[in-house]
Amino acid sequence: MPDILAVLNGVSPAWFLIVAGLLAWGAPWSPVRKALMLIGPCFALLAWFATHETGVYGVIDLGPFQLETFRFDSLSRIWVLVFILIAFINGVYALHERNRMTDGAALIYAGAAVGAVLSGDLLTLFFFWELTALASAPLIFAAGAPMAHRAGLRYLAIQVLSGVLLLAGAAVWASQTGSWGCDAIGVDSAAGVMLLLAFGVKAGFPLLHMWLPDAYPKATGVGSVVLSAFTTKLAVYALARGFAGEGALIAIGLVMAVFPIVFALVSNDLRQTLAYALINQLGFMVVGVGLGNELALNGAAANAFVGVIYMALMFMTLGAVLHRTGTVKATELGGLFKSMPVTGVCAIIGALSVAGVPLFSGFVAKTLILSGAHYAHNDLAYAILVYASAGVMELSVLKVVYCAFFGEARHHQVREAPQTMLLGMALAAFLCVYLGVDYRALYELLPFGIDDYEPYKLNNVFGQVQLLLGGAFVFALAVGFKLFPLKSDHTILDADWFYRRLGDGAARWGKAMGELLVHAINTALTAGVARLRARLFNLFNPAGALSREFPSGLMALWTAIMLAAVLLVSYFSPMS
Amino acid sequence: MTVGQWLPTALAAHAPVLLVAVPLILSTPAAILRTGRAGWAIALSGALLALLCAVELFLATRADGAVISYALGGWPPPFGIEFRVDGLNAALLLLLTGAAVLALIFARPSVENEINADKRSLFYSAFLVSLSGLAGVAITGDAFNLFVFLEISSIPTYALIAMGANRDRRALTSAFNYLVMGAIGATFFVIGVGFLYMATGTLNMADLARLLVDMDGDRVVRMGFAFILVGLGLKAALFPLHLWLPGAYAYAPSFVTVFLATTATKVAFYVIIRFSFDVFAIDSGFVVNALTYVVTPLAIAGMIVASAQALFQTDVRRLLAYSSVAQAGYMMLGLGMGSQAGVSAGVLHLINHALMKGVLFMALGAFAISYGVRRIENCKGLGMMMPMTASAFTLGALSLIGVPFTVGFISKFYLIQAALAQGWIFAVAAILISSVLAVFYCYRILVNLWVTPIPEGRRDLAQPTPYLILVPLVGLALANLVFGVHAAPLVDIAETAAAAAINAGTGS
Amino acid sequence: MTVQRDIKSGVNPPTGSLAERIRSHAGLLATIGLGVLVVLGFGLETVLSKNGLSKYPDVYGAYEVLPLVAGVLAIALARLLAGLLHRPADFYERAAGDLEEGEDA
Amino acid sequence: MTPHVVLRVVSKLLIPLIIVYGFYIHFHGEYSPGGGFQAGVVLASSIILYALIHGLDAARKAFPPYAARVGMALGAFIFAAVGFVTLIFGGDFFEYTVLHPDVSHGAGQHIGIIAVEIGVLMTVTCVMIAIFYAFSGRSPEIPDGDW
Repeated sequence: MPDILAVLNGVSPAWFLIVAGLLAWGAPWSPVRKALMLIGPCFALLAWFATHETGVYGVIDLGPFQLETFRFDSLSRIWVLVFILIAFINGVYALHERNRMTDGAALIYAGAAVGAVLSGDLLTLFFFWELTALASAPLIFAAGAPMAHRAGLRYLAIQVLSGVLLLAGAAVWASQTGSWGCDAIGVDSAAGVMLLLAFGVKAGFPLLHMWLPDAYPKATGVGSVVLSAFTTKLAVYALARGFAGEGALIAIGLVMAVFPIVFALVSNDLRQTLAYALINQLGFMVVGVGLGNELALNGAAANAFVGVIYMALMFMTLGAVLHRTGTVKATELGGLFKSMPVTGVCAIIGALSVAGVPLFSGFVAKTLILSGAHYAHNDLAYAILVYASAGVMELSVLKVVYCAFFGEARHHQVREAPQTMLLGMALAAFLCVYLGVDYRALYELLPFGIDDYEPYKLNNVFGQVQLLLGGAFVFALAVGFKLFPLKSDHTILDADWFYRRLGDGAARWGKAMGELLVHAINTALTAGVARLRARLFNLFNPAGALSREFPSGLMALWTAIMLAAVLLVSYFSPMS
Repeated sequence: MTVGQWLPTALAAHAPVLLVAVPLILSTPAAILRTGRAGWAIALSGALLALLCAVELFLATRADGAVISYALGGWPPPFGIEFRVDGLNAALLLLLTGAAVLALIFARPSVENEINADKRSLFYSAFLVSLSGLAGVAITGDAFNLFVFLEISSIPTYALIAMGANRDRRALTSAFNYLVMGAIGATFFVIGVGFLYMATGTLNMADLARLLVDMDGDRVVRMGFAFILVGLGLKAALFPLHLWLPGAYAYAPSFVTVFLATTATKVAFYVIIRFSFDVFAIDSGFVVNALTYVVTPLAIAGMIVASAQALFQTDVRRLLAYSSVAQAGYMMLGLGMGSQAGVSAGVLHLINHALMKGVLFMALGAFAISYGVRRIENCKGLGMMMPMTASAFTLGALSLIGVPFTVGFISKFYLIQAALAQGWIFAVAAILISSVLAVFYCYRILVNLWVTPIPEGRRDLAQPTPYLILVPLVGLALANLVFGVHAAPLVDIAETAAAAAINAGTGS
Repeated sequence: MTVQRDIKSGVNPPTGSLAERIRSHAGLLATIGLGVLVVLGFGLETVLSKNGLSKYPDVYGAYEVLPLVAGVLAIALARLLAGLLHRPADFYERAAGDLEEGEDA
Repeated sequence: MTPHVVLRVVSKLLIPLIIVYGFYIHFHGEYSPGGGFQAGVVLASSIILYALIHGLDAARKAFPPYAARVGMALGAFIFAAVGFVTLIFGGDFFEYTVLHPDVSHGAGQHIGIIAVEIGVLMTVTCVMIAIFYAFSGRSPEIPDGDW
């Protein structure tokens, strides 16, 4: 065993996942793909363990610049570990599914996310950044419906745009500083702002977040699990790398923590509710990054770690529900706990983790960020986070659990989820509980050492429990008095209206106007040569095939115009 | 004259002229012979010999600032016709002949599929003449001789495009369109050369460069420049003078499209570089102004508008043709910067674009042979049916988008760097917008290739892809990857070429 | 294991096991239980510590009330939002042309 | 064509004259205005005249299209071959002086130019004729109903 570890030392775990993904993509036999989905993460995990020393490995020399593909340090290793873990858990969870496209895509996606975290320079980051976009899109397409297709296209467009922004920002950054390094950047320069926007798109900054609740609910059941895990957490990592301690992030994060709550309450699609809850989670992490002190950064890292697991768990339970009932709409579900008890228990564990109940993983992570806000003497941030954390996040996850598993029973004659799905969920649920109890294991992974921090202090636990009880009480009252906004199946407009309706309308209008304009110009330009054109048309027109060809006359005119332009410019140029 | 390290000295000494003359003389037996196979063999051997000469010349010019001059008929340069090879056109000649060889390997199955048996040997003959003409354009050091070679290369090209009429009669109108446009372009060029001759009394390009240094204010010279730039811009499909190109690429036989897309506009582009930077002094105000205020805006407009046009095409080859116009915009943009870094990036993109469009059009040719596929929606499921070809196509498309580890990324990267050095943020923005558009139009094809299932009944039509297509196709696709990771050789070539273009003009 | 009800008689059975009665009123019981716990919590806090049993000694006041206020606020806002931004479920699909007239999602 | 006796007789008189005049232009091209190009057009015009008077089929018999094709290629071949011959003689491409030792009178130049011009003549003649055949012999490939 030590021999193997020695060999793997310094080999980026990303390659194992990506190679396994490529093989799985090409493999026509389902068992082989399933095996790859389990073996790939195992090898990646081995490589993670094998690399003891922090440092830069896997440097590719490209002549003009060097690509650092494996920068292993205290910040990156925790992200890599959780990405590998979730790839494995997803491998177990997805064992029942027979879809060649999603198997390979999920692995490549995981590998790309790991690679992006491990990249030491902006170019490598860009490469893996775009790879995550490209590899994740099939997870949405695989759902098959035209809606999913369109949502996937929108998702892909936004993700690729983020990558383009990243590349542009990186290029400007490099031209200003002469370095492609992926280190602290700051928003003092235009490059910094571009990079912040690039990261912000993936991190779901307010008004840039719309792809998240748009695309995730339309992915396949398995796909949404993977989607929830990687992209956004990767963005948080990038922010922690480049913009730690950036004051603007606190405000952005607070908005992110608060506004999705309302949307989560009213959206009827439970996966969309979860997507909003995910944005709220991200808000916490962004605040943590913005605060920038060691405690808060630790909190962001810890939150990312446990957040990946419990959000994946929540999506897994909904995936199981979707698998059995074919829907995740709040208005069509209810009372499933009787028929799917194990899934229900897992969902409850996930919800308790999300809410941050003591003894569950959410608690030990979230309390770090709250402490960070407190020690930074940022009372407003603290108050808002408390509001967002205990009180209302609970509303959203409680809603998911209540609507799906309790409440009024609808007529779903369903069986318990498949064994493999249950196993995957159980693994994640175990981690949720284990990390909440044995929190030292989590804290040891954090980028900054915090041996003296103790989450389970009486006042801390008591206060948290009080918060949660209050939130639950309000929820119970609201449900009891039928005040909870759960009336019908509907769509709630969000920022995506701006491009799905306004932008769409503007594009259609622009296209129509543009066509009119081109038509008018063409008519005006070709009036003089219309006769020649008609003659040519008569001569060379086999059944109107020429209609889409441009006549030479138009082009001759262009040539003359261009000649005139060059002549004018060169005629009036000064002598050198 | 530099003694070659590659061919025997007797041949090496005459390599410049052999490069042009061998395809020309071999075109005659190809025209007389009746069988397509023999024509193909002759054409291939002609292209191979030309490639050998090009390699020889390329190696000989690797030394710093080395220039090979060959006086035709023994008449010394300012009076006689001179063939002149430096770092700039040595690279182009290598690209040209290399592309010809690869395209010819691909040609046999493709031509047998698309051209009538009795026309095949004539087809190869025309191709050889065209190759000879293009090589002549690239190699000659005499401005009027360049015009002659331009015509020699163009006329067979019109015929080659018209051969596509077997499959689609629109090839005829396209060829005619191209003929009219090509004639206009060549005429403009020769008018410009006439003006220069009037002003300086010489046709030799090196001599012109020497004389023009002091004639900055001469309006006749400026007229000449304008005509030459526009005439060549037409040949190089500079937006908006590109209207001939989509039809020509879309309806020509596959092999012709592969060859044209990789070489023809590139050669015209080379001539623009040669004239703008070498013959005319780049420090003349009117050259810089024309490049900055006319070529650059048009290049940017082309990058964006042509990409957008590509987005709406339904015919795959037309789509790629519009993309070629956009890519020509990238090269023009590099040129428009007027800096050495810009020209170097432009030349790099020229080479890289040949690599990626070669792959793309070849793969389309393979699809067309196996399934008669022309339209985007007909590509459905081809990823499963022809995995090798579809993978190569995908690689080419990724390269076109500019994904890292492909050549497309390298040249865009250098182009962006050159633009930044110039402080042209708008150019960077244009490159990025165009790249995003490229993502979308490539995506349209790739989704059909890989994601959508195979339509009913197509599986029964399956034919194996001929090895003669697979070999050059996979080779080119790998080249996209290899030079994307190990970019140093191509970058070096491009930088040498740019140095040759710019330093030669400053009187050295 | 649903509760058997005597439909013919038109009335619920007056007696039943305790478990069944709890089950049929689970929601109400849970609400009451939660309310009691919340009140108890505040009481305990007031009794046990001078400054309130706050997480941090220097943070005063019963910020634990926040979730109650916030919850009410959020629900009110959500109802408002639902009223304002409410659209049919297939709003975007119809606009994008995925669905034709008279077709269901 | 039978009624046009005058035309037939005159053309039979004229055609040899045109051909001779063509060759005259050709061989004078070396030191006075003229040369293979112009001569080729004149030669081709004789065949075209023949075709106009006696009909296309007769012209095709007299000068088969296949000959035109071969002639075109052969002309180009001769042109390029001269260059290769000078290479073989040890000169540069088209360096005619090496063709003949009498340098002072430029004998090599004479030989070279005449040879090259013969190639040009053949090609131009044949191309002109081939173009004429192609246009005059063309029948509509697409039936009228298909347009």
